[in-house]
Amino acid sequence: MFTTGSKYYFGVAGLGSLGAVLYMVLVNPCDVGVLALLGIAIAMSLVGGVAQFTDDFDADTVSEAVTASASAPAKSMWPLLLALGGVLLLVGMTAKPIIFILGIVVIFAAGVEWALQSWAERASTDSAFNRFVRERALSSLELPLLAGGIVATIAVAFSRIMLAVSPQSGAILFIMIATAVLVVGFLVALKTNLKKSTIAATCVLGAVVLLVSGGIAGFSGNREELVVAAAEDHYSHKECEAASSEHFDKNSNNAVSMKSGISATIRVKDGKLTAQLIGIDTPVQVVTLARSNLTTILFRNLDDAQYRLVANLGTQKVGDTGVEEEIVDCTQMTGKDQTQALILKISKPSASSGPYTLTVPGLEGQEIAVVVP
Amino acid sequence: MAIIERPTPADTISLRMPVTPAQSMGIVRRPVTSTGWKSWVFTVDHKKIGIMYGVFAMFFFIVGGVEALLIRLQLAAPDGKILSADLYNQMFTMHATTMIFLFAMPMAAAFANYFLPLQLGARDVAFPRLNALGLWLLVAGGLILNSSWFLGGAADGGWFMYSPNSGPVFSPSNGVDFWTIGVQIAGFGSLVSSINLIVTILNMRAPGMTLMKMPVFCWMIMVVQFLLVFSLPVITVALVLLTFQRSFGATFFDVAQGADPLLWQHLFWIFGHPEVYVLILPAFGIISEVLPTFSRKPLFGYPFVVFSGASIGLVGFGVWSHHMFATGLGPISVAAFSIATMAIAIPTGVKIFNWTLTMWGGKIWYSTAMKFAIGLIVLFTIGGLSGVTHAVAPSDTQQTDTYYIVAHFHYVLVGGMVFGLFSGFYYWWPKVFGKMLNEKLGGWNFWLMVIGMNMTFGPMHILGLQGQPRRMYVWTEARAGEGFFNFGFWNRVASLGSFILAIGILIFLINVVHTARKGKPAPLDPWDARTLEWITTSPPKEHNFDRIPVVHHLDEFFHRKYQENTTTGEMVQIATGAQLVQAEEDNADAHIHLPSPSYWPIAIAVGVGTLGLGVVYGVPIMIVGVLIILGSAFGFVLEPSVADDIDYDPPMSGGQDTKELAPLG
Amino acid sequence: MAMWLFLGSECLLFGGLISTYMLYRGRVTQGPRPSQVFDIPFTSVSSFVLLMSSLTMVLAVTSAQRKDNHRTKLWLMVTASLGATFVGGQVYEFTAFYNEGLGFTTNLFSSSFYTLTGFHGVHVTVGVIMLLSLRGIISKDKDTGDRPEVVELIGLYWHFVDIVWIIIFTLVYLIPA
Amino acid sequence: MSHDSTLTGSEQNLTIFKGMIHSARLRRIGLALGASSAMFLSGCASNAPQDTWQPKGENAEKINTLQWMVFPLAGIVGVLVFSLIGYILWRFRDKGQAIPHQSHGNPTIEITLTIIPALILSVVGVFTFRGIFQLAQTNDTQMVINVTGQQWWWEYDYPAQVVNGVEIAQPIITSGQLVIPTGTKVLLRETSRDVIHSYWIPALNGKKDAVPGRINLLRIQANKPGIFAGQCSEFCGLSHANMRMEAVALSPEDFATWIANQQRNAESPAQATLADEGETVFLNQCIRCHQVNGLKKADGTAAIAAPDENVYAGAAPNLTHLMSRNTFAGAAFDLLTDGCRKNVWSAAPEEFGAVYLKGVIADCLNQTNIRRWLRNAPAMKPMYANPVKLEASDGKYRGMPNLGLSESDIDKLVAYLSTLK
Repeated sequence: MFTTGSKYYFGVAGLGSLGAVLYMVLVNPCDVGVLALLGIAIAMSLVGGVAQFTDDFDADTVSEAVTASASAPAKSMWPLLLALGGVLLLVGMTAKPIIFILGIVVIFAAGVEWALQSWAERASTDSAFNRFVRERALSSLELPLLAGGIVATIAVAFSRIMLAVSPQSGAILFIMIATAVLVVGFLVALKTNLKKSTIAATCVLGAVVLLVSGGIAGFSGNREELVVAAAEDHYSHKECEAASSEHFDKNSNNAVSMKSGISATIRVKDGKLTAQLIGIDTPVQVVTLARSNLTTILFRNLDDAQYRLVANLGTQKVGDTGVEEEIVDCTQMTGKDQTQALILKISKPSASSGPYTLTVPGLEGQEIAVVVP
Repeated sequence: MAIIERPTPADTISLRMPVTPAQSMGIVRRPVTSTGWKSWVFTVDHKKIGIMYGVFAMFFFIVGGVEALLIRLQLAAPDGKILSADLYNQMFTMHATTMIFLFAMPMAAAFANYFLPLQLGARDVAFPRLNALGLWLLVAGGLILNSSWFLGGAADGGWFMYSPNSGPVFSPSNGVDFWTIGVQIAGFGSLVSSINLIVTILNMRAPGMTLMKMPVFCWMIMVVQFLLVFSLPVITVALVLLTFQRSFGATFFDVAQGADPLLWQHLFWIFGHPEVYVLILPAFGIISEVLPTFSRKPLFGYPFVVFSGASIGLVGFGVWSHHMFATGLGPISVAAFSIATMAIAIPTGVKIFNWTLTMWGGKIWYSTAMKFAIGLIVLFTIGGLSGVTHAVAPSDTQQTDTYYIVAHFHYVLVGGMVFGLFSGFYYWWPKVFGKMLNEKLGGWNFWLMVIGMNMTFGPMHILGLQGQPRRMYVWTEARAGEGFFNFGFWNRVASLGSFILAIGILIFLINVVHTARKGKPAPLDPWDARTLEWITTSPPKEHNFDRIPVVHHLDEFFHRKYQENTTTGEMVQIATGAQLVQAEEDNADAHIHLPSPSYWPIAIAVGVGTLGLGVVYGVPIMIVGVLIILGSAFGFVLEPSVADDIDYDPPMSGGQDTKELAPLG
Repeated sequence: MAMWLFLGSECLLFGGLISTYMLYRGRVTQGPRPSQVFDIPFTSVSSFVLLMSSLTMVLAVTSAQRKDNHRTKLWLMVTASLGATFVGGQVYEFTAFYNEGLGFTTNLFSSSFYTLTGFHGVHVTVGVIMLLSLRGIISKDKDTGDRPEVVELIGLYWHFVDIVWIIIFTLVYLIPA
Repeated sequence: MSHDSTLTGSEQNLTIFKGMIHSARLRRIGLALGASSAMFLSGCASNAPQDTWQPKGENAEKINTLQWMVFPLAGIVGVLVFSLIGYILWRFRDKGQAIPHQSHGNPTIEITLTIIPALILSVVGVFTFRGIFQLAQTNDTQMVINVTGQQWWWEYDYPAQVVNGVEIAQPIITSGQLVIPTGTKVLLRETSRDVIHSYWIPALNGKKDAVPGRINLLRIQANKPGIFAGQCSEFCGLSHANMRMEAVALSPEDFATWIANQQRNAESPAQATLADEGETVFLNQCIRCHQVNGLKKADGTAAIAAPDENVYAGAAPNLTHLMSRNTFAGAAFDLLTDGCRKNVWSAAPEEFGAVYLKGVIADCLNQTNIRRWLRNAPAMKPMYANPVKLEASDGKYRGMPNLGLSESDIDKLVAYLSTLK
């Protein structure tokens, strides 16, 4: 009959042809994919034929020669896994690239395992020794990779679920999952008379639930807020209006960790805007800043109202279009007795596209002039 | 005779012996031989690892030395044309990096690995395979660092690689990437080996050897390893941040985002300053062995030397900012670090006094080893005193980043560390190779090095005080000044001196070759030495000691040879070293178990190296690296400490029922 | 012994990363700030999960000392599962932050935040892999050393990672910039 | 410290030094001492422009006092220790004596030898402590100058302020030479546009790093008019060696003259002269980076340089008063011929102001240097100028590129530049 090895090859060949037909019907009859699949199918049937003919990769023939005491070679799940990998590969081709990659990984792993197993099985006639050889060659890689795979699977599945549900229910779900794991753990630990199969069933059930819901969540996509957030990118631009902005000013940060290198401190006190410079005692209304220098300006609000500091730094051309766009930078809304910093780098002198000013929306008519020589 | 045998691990007992496994087992068998190249590459023997560390370090000593000579050639005359500015910057960066990470640390590791177990009376270190791992990681790091010369230029930011000059914009070549990766890998190797050595010292001393009866060399090594354990992670953080910035676009040192360039400096020097003591303390340890031996007296004030060493280590963590007096830290931190820096001069001074007083009342034998040790005391003192002059922070603002600093740390590192290591070479060469280094050549070696060293680095004091900043690829007549103290004259003297120094070192290499070819065999106890490493053959057997010695004294070996005449107080010889060694052989332990060689340490190192290259060249290589690491790390963990019987060719039958355990892991 | 030294070394590693984060968390010139993206309730839950895993790790260690292989394996599995969900939580958190506009290279806060928590996440992942492998080793009866000691060493590592998280959680999430 | 006592101190050391090398046995120690003696001797070097032992202002003097305390102290300790070692080496050499008594030390000596250095150091420490806080004092500052480092030159900008009764109405921007009035406490606010540099004029004060994103304060003060050399002393990339600076101290009256000149805009040269053609070349080439205040384009609008579009760090030296300074390209090269340069550097303090304020007159212009520079700047001073390798800096240069000017253009430019007094 067919040997183990050639069974696999013929299987793959069959699957390949099937996939090619499906591909032709469903996707595009003149695609590279079809050619590739057909190629695989042909190649595999050839190899399978050779394998069948030479009896290679057939552990049975070897084991037959072994004395009766030696046990038959271990049952192998690798052919099955290989085929599964092939299916994943095909599905991945039409559906999602991630599945395609998964297929490659599975095929690779199963191939290596199988090759080594069959190699080890021919190492000697002693099956115990063969197992030993196999383990020595593989266990150091098998264990961590398997473990890594488990972590990755749980992490990915779990995070997909969390991404799909709302933050509140996510937290609750998280607690529930953790509690479930704990409870099962304690139950198993306390009730020693539980059947092994029950435990196994529970574990498998848990895993399946996690994987399936993870898969569903993954396909259904992220929750709406996140999708919207990703599309709108709230924080990529600053909103420098007088009114508080929903995102830019959310939980605004009113303390400054930068203490070195302050070029000027701008204050609002009793509705008046003034600037203070190092080395000069009196408040000033004109600030001189060096060109192209990183300049840190502190904004300190001493009034009850919320204010933000806005730097108006002239205009610049947008690309080659000739359209002039204003350069504006600003702090977040700053509450009473709070400080925020503004880091500026002004590359053009104020003579070119000025005048430059520092203003506070809400305090109209007041400004600090910025001179960049 | 001792029998070296392998115990039978429990898990192989259940295994029925295979019929003919030999051929197909090929790749999965453990290396077990003790000769041939495999016995070196896969060894876990601390002595072989020590020698390999030494060879590796010596090679890079020569590389770094050639770099130094090129630098001096460039500066011998105004407007030097030997090197371009770019090449010069790479040259001094790699000179420092090579000398520190690839010569000084590995050479100290060579001594530590070889002599620590011998001085402690142990058969091997606590984790022999980790030991090998440390070595191979270092090799991987060294290769990656130096491969940059051929892959688009070496790092060019100076060895302290200040950000933002080391950032992707200001140093666009891959040099800095190779540098960060190489240093990180070498550092990881050092971390592994330092953990190993600490455990060895704390757990594997011979019976009777309390910590206060332990040789000073071991003490200093232990302090060094603690310094490494606690300082290396800090540089790792700095290097990780820099790597992330350079390779993955992180913003850590991007000033435009508000980053603070001083973060790098703090992280670097929190590592960098203890690192200085990492470099010098092993040399202190070596001469603390050499001086008593050749003065025929115990070390003066042993506990003071030990505790001053430990306190140098401790205070060394609290003075890093004295490298940053000019960076604008603010007067309070400057004052605090200035005072702390002065405080560290005290334990250092204690050491110098103790060494000096060790010789007082002694019977001094001026062997080459002793000459180098005395040279260290004198030259290190000069370096130490110039160090005090820039502990005074205001004075330091005139001196920092000038040649005065270069002079200072070369007096400390060449005059201190290198002289200490050479002292160690001459002292321990007969122990390691069983042949005496030629003393006459040794004399030439020593005097040329002394003259060369003083001619090279002495004038740099003047250059620095005359205002020549370091790291300048040229100096010009216009700023050189006139009269006796002009740059020109002293730069020439320094360049000349560097070649004399180089000739001195060359003579050492000649001496090594000469000794290997026709050196005379060493007697068992050539120096009338004092510590345990001399109580075995030279070179020591694979298992070090036939019988684990029981210790009663500090300087156990000496006290076995000499006894005090209780009435006259004179020391009377009661046995020769050779007799003692013979006695040990006669009473050898019956069963000695040694760990088997292993593939995994070098495999892990290959994996880490691949991962490192992946950071520079792309994610796929990184994945390969991670897989190799994962696989070999688990191989490492799952491997029993001794090889299974079937690993031998022909397979041996497991046998004698002995229970003694081989050293851990 | 060696594990203790290693962990001592690790303390400084995280010390350095935490200092970097503390220095940089307030320095935001563009993109979101810490307080604008953090989801404290969620992170509290995941911290709690990690804490629980420390408890189960203790149970695993005591079982190992009692040479109760069955329970050792069980508790190792439970610890590993909790650890893995924690890692999953972190993956979720990173993805969510990224969607809200906080990329690795966005600003100083993001770079130092991702580096710090990422390093911790890698430590947890390595821990989980060790736990699972240890379980595998116990099943195959292949361990080379003293089993309770091995379990204890990994337990030590696990507790360390856990404690580091508590510190990170307090400093990074709870104390406002 | 006066010059005389310097000599005496070093002579004494020289005597010790000679005494040491008389003994053949102490040869090595003598040699070693040579180095430490050299430290003292260096105090009397002549004409070394960056000598750290020749303070010319209050802050540097304070440092020098500390140096004069700690260096001799270190020297004396060194001499004592080396004498002791020398004595021991001679006295206890192997003369065939018996194996000595195995003494393990003497706690009294140990403790004494620990306490003595501790005491010495605590004295040093007290003075150091005082020195640090004195040098950090900034609250009685009389003038502020912003100093900005950039690869590989320094920009000085003088914010609007009143100094010694003279008003600086418009901010002044200059480079190459820092000009300060004598007897005035000047506060330098240092920062950097790219990497860390370090500002160091040894005669005026110790060095202080210019760190991007930070402002570091350094106080200087010059006692007498004169010119003082300095050099960037934090490694800052390729041309670190070529990043120099000079500080010029002028009497308050001369300084007022200088201020008045610096506030002027440049005037266009007379029509149809070589310099006028030079202005056109300047407008075609140089204006891309270099600002000349008052320069107008052909259409009459103000010509504004855009260094931020061409140079990574975003600035280039302002050339409005190029000929009022003696150097160019980061003070790396002289604008003056060697003879004229000597005149400036060796001028007595009383006449220094007059000599310096003359600026670069036609006879003194170092044509070789400036032409070489205009012909191919990166060949004279390495500046990562390879256009192919500018990817990392968005195609922007980090110094002046090779402009490929024709010889006639260079003639015209030199003529124009010499009008920028």
